[in-house]
Amino acid sequence: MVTVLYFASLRERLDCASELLPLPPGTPTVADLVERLRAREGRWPEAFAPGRAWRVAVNKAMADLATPLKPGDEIAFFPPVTGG
Amino acid sequence: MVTVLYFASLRERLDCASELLPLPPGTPTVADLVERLRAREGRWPEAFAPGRAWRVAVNKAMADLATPLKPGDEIAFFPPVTGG
Amino acid sequence: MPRVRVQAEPFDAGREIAALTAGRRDVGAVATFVGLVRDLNEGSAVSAMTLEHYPGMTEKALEAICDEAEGRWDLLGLRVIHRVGPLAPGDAIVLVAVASAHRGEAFAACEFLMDYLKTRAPFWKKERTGSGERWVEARETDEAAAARWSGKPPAA
Amino acid sequence: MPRVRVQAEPFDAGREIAALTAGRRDVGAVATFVGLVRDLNEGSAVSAMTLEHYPGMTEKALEAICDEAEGRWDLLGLRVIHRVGPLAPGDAIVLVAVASAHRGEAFAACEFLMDYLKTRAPFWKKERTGSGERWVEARETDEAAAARWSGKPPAA
Repeated sequence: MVTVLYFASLRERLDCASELLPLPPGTPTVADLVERLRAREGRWPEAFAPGRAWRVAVNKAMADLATPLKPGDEIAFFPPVTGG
Repeated sequence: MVTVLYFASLRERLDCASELLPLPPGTPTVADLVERLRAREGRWPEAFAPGRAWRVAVNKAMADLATPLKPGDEIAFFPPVTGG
Repeated sequence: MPRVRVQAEPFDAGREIAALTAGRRDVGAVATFVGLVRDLNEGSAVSAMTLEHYPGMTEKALEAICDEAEGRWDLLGLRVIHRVGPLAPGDAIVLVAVASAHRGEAFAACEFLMDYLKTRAPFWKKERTGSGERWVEARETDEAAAARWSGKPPAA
Repeated sequence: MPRVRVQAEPFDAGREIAALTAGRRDVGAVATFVGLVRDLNEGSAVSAMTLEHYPGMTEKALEAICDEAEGRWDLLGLRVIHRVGPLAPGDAIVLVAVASAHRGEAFAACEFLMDYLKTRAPFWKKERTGSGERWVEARETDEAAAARWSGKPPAA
């Protein structure tokens, strides 16, 4: 299992702050997880559509589609940052 | 007459903070005044020797050798500035 | 005092500058930046703002940005403070302060820290305007500002 | 508060920053620089410093530098404070603070003001070291820093 977090506009659009998910089989990456999220009903496919601007962090470090995942990881999806 | 001021290392080297001087005749400029100072005894020629770094202000605005002088002007000579 | 703080409370810029120089005689320059909430953004009047962040990652990201600045320039101290939660126009959001021997390094590191913070630290602004709440969009000019530092040798 | 002050007394950087933003909601950025006396200069230990200036011209030169900054960038306020008289290592010498809507302008104007102040305002530093007193020499790097701004269009 992995923990998946959503922040800011992404959290609001998906109406989900966090969830526990089983890892995709094999040697999964962020891309595999995103594919699974896109397969959901409702706003999920649109939120993760190709070309849509979102960022991903794995265990609190910036990551990308190729980043490998392992049990216990914390994966966070969020829009481009706007602090400062 | 004009007032002539000297600051910082120039004041110390010349042992003079300020003096009143008659204006050189004609349509005098800073260059004419400097020529007169260079003609003095002691450390004056060396302090105003060509190639020596000094600055001049006329009536509290930066000036140069070509700046014209008139009665009542305040002329200041000083080394390159080092504040900040 | 820790180098990085994420807090709801206001900060005192003067106290942070004083803390960077207290008891020291080797600091010749302190460059400081304070960012504030404006009452106007993208042409709309802003009446309130909320800063969301990613607890845990925020501190880690800011520490990494500080490490990078300290690797690029000879710094004698730095502070990054970012507020979270509800804020109003006129409130300070962020402080970056950098102490160094000379001003070139202090200015460069301060500007670098702000540029990186704006593009790499997980904060998100939500504004309240006359037509409701809206998430602030990331600006391309901020990405461009951060890109200036890529592969560039230390200035000063 | 006047834009420019030349004084023997210490200043409070936090108070100056607060004064630039007090009651305002249009300021998004305040960039501040504080310069301090270091205990080491050109390889010699410095035990004390005296700042001489040209009363009357100093204020006029600083006002002219401020006018030039305000002509180059959209600023919402600025402060230049320079101390004169005897100072010790660790003491603050100079403060420049600039308020603007956006950070690019605030940083650029703050750095510009320092570069111009260092080459155009009539201050002279005299240091006391182990081998007596000496006048600080002007640095070519300061001239080069000021020359960066010649004929350059406003940044940001």
